Amino acid sequence: MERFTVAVQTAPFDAGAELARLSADPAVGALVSFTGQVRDYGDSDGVVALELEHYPGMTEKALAAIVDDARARWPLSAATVIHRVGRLALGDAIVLVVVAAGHRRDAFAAAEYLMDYLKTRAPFWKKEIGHDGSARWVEAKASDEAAADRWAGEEA
Amino acid sequence: MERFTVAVQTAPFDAGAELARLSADPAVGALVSFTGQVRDYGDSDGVVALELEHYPGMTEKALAAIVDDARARWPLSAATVIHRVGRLALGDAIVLVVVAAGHRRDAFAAAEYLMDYLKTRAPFWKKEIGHDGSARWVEAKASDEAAADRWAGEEA
Amino acid sequence: MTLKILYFARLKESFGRAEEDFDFEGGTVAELTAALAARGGAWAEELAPGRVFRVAVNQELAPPSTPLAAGDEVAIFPPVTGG
Amino acid sequence: MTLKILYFARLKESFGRAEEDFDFEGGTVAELTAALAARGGAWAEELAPGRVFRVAVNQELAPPSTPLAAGDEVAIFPPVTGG
Repeated sequence: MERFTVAVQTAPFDAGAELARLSADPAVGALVSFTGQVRDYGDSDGVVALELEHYPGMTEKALAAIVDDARARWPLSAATVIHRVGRLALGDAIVLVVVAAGHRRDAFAAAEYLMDYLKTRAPFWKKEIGHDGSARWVEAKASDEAAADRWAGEEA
Repeated sequence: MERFTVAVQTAPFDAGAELARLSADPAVGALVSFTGQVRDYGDSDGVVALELEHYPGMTEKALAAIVDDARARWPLSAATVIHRVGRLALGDAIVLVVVAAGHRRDAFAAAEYLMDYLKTRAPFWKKEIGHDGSARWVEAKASDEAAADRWAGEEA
Repeated sequence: MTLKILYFARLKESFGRAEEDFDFEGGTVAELTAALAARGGAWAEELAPGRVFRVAVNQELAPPSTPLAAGDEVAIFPPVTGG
Repeated sequence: MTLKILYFARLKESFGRAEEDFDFEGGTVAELTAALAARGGAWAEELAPGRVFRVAVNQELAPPSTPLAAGDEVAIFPPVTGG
């Protein structure tokens, strides 16, 4: 099994299958997953879908680099990051992060770290599609920068 | 759908099915799951299984109280806690926590909080079964008490 | 007054019983565990001052100062190790 | 020297192009974005000092001081919003 993987895809993913895959290692005591999905309200009203744009080539490299950073900070058994692109409807899953580790504190910390850095370093952009066909680029949130920055001065 | 549930059971659980169940709410933007499973080494060598004892009646109340505490601290859409009891072999899943929320920081914090309090407040006890049939009660870890205590002085 | 006392995990094995009815003159959790420790042997050892154990009264964790009433269900057990 | 420049998301729409080859006298990322801003219009507006945008050189995020070499792939885009 490939223990550390990243993927950018239009297809849906199966969180349960990824959890099962990463759990199949006798050293794993803890698995943490994060799933992000399209909420029924974005930064504006009447949003019916998102369009996810990305930078092919750089995206995969950026995700792999973020996973490498996490591995350098915590003892991890396995991790996977899957990010979807293209058009996603309300309720559709956008991103999946699964981390497997010996201990729960490491798994939680690494999963949250992966999401914080993904949100500030990986070249994805969301556009909200309104019910009237209007389109609006989502603005980056200062809270996401702050979330990533809090790891900078901290020892794992 | 019952949005906040706890269960104590001998049967295995399906983490993917629980994630799918809790994701079916248009207000949910973030789902975090934690799965704990029996590692191939415990606090001593040659462990082939765990026996999980619990306090029927109190266990369910304690889990429900921990979930209520989490709901009071973070805006959550749904949460489930499933803890298995009885004999569990290496690699078997022991516990599942899934939290659904609007935002990822709330989902991560609540899931970690649920695990920290479950580990110190819910009446479960693990016994390690050795390959020679020997049995040894697992000792509580000071690090688990410390993990729970860190929430005490903190505003959510 | 009579209390129902339950024991779990290592304490259940040390005391050789899962539960018992116990006649208690009344008082707090701390006074109950002192009365049990006065039985000597495993009771004195497991419930000695400084030993770490937990007590639940009517299925809720209870500090040593908790007053007890007739008919209470009192459980005594080691620190929990689930999860 | 010639650079390949890519634009994404709002900047791609503002500039009306996804990519271009750009003749650049050489220098840093900051000097490149200043040269592009000098085109005026949307370029001046989006790349003005104080506007927040990100630059990647050869598919890695690069600060303004990063020196550029012939053939580099330079991408300019808004702060990312995935996840």
